[in-house]
Amino acid sequence: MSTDAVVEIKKLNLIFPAPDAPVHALSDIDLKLDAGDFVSFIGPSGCGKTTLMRVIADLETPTDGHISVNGLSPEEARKNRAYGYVFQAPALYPWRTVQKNIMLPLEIMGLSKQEQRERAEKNLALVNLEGFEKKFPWQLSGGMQQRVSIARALAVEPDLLLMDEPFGALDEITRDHLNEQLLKLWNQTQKTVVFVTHSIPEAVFLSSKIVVMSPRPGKIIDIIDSGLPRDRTLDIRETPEFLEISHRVREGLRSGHSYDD
Amino acid sequence: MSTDAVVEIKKLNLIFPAPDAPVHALSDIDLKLDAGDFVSFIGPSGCGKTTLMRVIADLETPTDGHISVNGLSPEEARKNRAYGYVFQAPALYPWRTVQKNIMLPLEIMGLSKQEQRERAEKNLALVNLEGFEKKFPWQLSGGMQQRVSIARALAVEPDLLLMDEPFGALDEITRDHLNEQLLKLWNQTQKTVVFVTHSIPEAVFLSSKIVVMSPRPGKIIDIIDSGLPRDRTLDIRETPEFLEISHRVREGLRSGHSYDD
Amino acid sequence: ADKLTLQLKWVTQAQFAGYYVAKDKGFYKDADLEVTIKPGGPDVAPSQVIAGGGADVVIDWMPAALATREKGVPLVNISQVFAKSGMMLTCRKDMGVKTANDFKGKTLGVWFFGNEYPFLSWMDTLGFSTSGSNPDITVLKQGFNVDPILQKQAACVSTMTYNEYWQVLDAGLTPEELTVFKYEEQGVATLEDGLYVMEDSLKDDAMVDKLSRFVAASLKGWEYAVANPDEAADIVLENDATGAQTEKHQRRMMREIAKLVGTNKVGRLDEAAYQRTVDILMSGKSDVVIAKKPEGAYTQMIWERAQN
Amino acid sequence: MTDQQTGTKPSHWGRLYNGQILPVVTVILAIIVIWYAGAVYMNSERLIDGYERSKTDWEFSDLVEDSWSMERPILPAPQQIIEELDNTIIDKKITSKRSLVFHAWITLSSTLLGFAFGTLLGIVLAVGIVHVKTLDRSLMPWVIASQTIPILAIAPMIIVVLGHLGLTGLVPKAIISMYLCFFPITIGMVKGLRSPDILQLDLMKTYSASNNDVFWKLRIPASIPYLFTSLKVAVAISLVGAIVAELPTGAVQGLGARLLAGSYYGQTIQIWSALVVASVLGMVLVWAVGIAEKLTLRRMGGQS
Amino acid sequence: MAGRYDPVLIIFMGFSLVSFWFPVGHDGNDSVTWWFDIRAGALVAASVLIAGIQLYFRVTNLTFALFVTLALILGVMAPLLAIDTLRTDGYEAIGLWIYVAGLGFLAWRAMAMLSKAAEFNRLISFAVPALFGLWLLYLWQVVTTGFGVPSVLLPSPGQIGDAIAANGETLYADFYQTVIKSVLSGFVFGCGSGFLVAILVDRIPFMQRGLLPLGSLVSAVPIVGIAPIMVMWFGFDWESKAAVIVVMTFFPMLINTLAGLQATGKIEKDLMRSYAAGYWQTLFFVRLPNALPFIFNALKINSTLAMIGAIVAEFFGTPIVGMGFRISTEVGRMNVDIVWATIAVAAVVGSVFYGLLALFEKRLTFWHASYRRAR
Ligand SMILES: Nc1ncnc2c1ncn2[C@@H]1O[C@H](COP(=O)(O)OP(=O)(O)OP(=O)(O)O)[C@@H](O)[C@H]1O
Ligand SMILES: Nc1ncnc2c1ncn2[C@@H]1O[C@H](COP(=O)(O)OP(=O)(O)OP(=O)(O)O)[C@@H](O)[C@H]1O
Ligand SMILES: Cc1ncc(C[n+]2csc(CCO)c2C)c(N)n1
Ligand SMILES: [Mg+2]
Ligand SMILES: [Mg+2]
Repeated sequence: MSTDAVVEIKKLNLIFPAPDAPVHALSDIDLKLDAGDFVSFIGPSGCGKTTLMRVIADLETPTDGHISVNGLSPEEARKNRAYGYVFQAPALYPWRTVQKNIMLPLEIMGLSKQEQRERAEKNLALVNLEGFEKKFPWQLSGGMQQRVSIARALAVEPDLLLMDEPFGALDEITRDHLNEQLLKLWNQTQKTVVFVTHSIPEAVFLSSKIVVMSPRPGKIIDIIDSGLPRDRTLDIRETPEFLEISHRVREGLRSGHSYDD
Repeated sequence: MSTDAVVEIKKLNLIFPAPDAPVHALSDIDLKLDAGDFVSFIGPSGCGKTTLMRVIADLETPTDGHISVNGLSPEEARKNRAYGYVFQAPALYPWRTVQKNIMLPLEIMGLSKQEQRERAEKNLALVNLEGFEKKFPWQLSGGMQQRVSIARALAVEPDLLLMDEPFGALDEITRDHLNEQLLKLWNQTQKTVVFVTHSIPEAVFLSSKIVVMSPRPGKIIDIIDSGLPRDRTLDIRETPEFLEISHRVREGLRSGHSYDD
Repeated sequence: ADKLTLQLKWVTQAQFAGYYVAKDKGFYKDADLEVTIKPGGPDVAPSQVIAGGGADVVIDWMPAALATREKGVPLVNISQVFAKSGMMLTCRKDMGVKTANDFKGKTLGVWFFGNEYPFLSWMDTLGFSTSGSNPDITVLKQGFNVDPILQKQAACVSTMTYNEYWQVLDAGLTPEELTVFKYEEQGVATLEDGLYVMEDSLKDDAMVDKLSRFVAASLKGWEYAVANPDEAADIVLENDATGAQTEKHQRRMMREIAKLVGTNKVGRLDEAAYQRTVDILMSGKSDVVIAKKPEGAYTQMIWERAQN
Repeated sequence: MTDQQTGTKPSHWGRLYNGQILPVVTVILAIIVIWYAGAVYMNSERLIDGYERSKTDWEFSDLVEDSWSMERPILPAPQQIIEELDNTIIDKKITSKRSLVFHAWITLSSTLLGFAFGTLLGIVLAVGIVHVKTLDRSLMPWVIASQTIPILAIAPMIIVVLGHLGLTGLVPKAIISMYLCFFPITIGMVKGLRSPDILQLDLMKTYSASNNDVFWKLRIPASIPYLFTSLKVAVAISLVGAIVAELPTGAVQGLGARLLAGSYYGQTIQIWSALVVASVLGMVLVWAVGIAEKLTLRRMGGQS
Repeated sequence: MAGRYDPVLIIFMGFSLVSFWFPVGHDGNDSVTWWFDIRAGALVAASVLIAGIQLYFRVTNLTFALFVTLALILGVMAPLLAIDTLRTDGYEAIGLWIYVAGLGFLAWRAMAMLSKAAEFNRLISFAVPALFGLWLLYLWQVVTTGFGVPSVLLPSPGQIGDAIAANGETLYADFYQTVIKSVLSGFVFGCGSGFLVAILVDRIPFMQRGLLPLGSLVSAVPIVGIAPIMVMWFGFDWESKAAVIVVMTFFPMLINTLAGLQATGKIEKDLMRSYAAGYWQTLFFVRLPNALPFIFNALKINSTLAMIGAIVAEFFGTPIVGMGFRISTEVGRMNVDIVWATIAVAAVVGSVFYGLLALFEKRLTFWHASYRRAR
């Protein structure tokens, strides 16, 4: 196993058993993610992106195949607190205020109260939610809840960041802003980011590697290594390289899709 | 009051009381939606789109101001089953299968079993979920749940359709597909659709009227009547009219936004 | 002072006046004893309490004591305070019970908890069946009070001469409207309140001495109570922690109790009465209380030592 | 409620209607009326029987009057109970054996101790069952079986055995009360501790949180609605337990002893007044738990 | 159990080995050790040996689980032999009791291994509680006979078993009277009325504020107080017992149903509102399903309360049949074995009742988080 592979997956399959019809969610997945990669999963709804992410996070056990995270089993990696995870749904605890929700993982990691508060403050500012510290989740709009959940994962400051459609519920401008912030963070800290999105421009703009998937059974149909510089601004979206990659992603998506129109 | 105004709102305000700091979610809203309009609300996260929609649906009571739906109070309109609502979250009942979830409003309306089953089948096919009738919500991916919730609202076949970010969790291709289906439906049946989205192209592509909002306090800053023909295809997205409207929406959004970058 | 615990069979009432008097008047203290009196209640089985080590001496009825003895807990009667039985069956004339033959087809209230044996034995002698699919008599396990007869749910209920009978009268029925059958008069009486200890305590000389002093002091209390019924009733009232008893009832009870205690050789077990009790308990047709003739179930030695 | 009309102007009547006082008063009034009628109905049989035996002429008004003033009624009239309560609560010194306040205090103290023990035991068992699979499989059926043992049957033995171990007075009664009241708490807490949904648990897993953290930061908060519901039931049951436990201890002091003594001497009014005091005590306890619930939920950001 | 040596087994082996050094009883003349009977010594040695083998291999599959269970079965027989032939109370038998304490650890380990195996095997999943129960009965047997506890205080399981065998007919008649007549009807009426009043209270908020405080009033009425009154009102037979059960079960159902009805989330209710669903539709389609976990809690609590209620109510006057009657009279007759036989019947009936409810619950609330366990 190569030393700097953060995630290495070989011939992995996952079948959800069901009395009526078992769902073959992941089929023969082979994938290697290196340290410092920014990887996007893209693919039609229900193709297994979330499931694959959950396998990496040791929240789902593959039916067969091999997977290692940081050279360890996913379980050991999880126990080492190797990653931070932004779920597709906000998953905030309704009995905690916004601030307390963000402090939850920090409490568990045993940081000092002071440190917890500082990090919560910093990350709330990052997602532009200053002033909402004392609100409870049900007092927030859908997009605001999603941003709290992003702030919560960032506050952990993990080396591996798993993000499942984090910006799905956000408007274009907020989204651009957060895209830039995330890119800056990635660039500065050399984190590895695994990202799910439905937006092709977003995927291309952010990623160093794009994984295109097709559904039922969930398969990887293309892996694109982006040649764009690590250090990008939003303007890059107008360049031909960018458009070319976008095109390749779109083609991949279309070929794997079940709508034949 | 004009006869064919489906929704008429005058000087409407809504303040969420809170012990720490009350939130002025809607401020002096004036709006008139005509029968057959396809209206999109667009605006930054937390600006009050959902709240405005909930006011129309009589799920939230305004603090002051006037509102009528179909010439009636929102409550009367609701009791007449004037609308169908797709919530921002899927809101499926975990003890019902996909099919039963779609049949729920039909049961309440007292349709025959036969009719219920037919409509469920038709709308499941529309959102491309044939074969998942017997699954429970927790066995579906996020996007699939969202599509079930869309199918559920469509099955009601209401004259007024309220949709809160219905396609947020869907990939581009599925989204385009559903955009077209929705447009076809709208065009054929003369429904009135109120729609929330964060995607400017989507808003411009679908709408006959675009309402741009700004946050804290939630205000309408621009109302754009689109001159595009009712009868559109995806190609329209390349036309200069389209780009012009998009530009105007983006400008409106930017001006109302709190990120000053 | 030597410590000693006495477990009563029932709640604090004049039925146990002798012991309260002995305690209150200092008779126990004079005998160098420190006696704790534990009141009982409807689900306190004194024999069980003594088997579990909860008391040194208990007051129980002989059927229960003999049954316990046969079950391997060797209880011994050291003094029989009540010479006569106070149990009776009280019936309503207006429900058609004038003689014992009228029982047939009626509903009768009976106390169970080991107190039903004399009744069953009596019915046996009368030739009435009480169980089976079509019994001559419907038996009711009656609760703690006499409501069934007041509400005409039963034609007869069990009463004690000193207690429940008066409650029937208090409720408005008159003696003329009632027929009473005293077990004592029907020849089916079994011995009631007596003092019992574990056989082991009789092997220890110090304990024997202590018990004799206790019996002597208790009997002195009884004599005093019988002689001064009103004062005794007042003493009982003072010791009633529930505060539920009334003076009228306790004074009346004390007078009736006095009739059961007997006049000569107070506290000495009458062997003939013992024999009769054993015979009744062994004669049961349906189910016998005791199968073997008990050996060593009583001793007169303590009573005798208490006399000097 | 789905269709609650909001935004009506608050009038005096509206405020009364929506307040606590008027509804309670209305219901109490209704109960009192039914009660008086019931007293006539229930007591009449015995009274008529009495009239006939003594051959007195009677009219309905006599019957009504007499049925509200019998000495040993089947159902005493409210004012008789109030008179008795006045007698035993207001007129007696609270240290007197004849004061119901004294007896209520005795019962209350074992109730509270038993409730505390029961809550502790109930939660500890639930925690064990939720966390240790072996306990879930082995213990749960026996916890259930334990509850099917009629406590009154074994209470005397418990008292004897505990007495042997030197435990007398308050503690044995509290233990019996605990025996009855831990069960609803165990049942409710097992359900409650298992109520966090998978996503909420997964979040904890991603933090590789210790069982301890999952317990305190997720399972406990999620179980709060179940906990308080159980506590309300349990506190009522623990009072019943404390009263039951007073019987085999020799029925010396406490409301249970009063009930029993009253029952034994056919003193209906005395039974009823003890019952009323016990019920009011129960109500106050349940109400107190309810207040604690409200405060807790408010602190947890309860959605109105 | 992965990795390290299993401390539980080590404790068992330690206790067992120590027990060889102490007397296990008195044969009339002398204190003797396990070797008073070669079979007893061999059984103890065998159990230690098996534990040692398991300790060495550290495998946790079903085969080894059964293997450890075998050690337990062999192990428990030695104390039985000793108690049969020796005097074993007090310090004279200290070795015996040390060994029995050690067996507790072995039993724990056997159950833990079996419950792990039970995930894949339904039969085994029944074996675990059974084993636990048998272990409790065994302890009870060994302690009561070993220490010579008088049967009027606590009979041994053996004696109770004999009593059950000898009194089958009576026990059945009692069961019929108490369970079939009183408990079932009282349970149905009590839970039913609690449920209906909860709906009423929920429907009419005026009632909620008026009735609810009074509902707890009913709940706090102690059985000992109402039982005699119910007997007065409803007569001696099962009707009065059913009435007591109704009063007892009413409140838990009321409270739980109300709490359950509050458990529906905002958005779920909003959805129904958007359909202009009426009160009853919202109730049936959303609020009741959400309330089911709470309602089942109440049913479970009530199933045991109903048994207790019926039995206790029978203390206050009954026809001469019924489980409560049996218990209260046989205590007075010092037939404590029959008392416990009746209690055993009550426990079995109550557990079966409860088990059926749990089964139903699983059927109806399969979607609740408590059943959709993450691994
Ligand atoms: N129940 C509530 N109580 C208090 N404040 C609320 C409540 N619901 C919403 N708000 C506040 O009202 C504002 C508008 O919320 P709304 O949900 O309408 O936003 P939105 O435009 O739909 O945003 P998004 O795009 O993120 O869904 C937000 O600031 C939010 O915090
Ligand atoms: N717990 C489960 N039980 C059974 N089937 C499941 C379960 N979770 C997911 N699936 C199935 O696995 C497939 C992949 O689901 P997954 O959530 O990974 O999709 P996804 O790519 O994340 O889709 P989306 O973009 O809509 O979120 C789907 O067909 C879904 O029905
Ligand atoms: C459960 C129960 N056990 C015994 C008796 C009978 N009894 C024994 S002593 C005594 C006191 C007499 O005043 C009475 C009544 C009963 N009634 N209920
Ligand atoms: Mg997904
Ligand atoms: Mg919204």
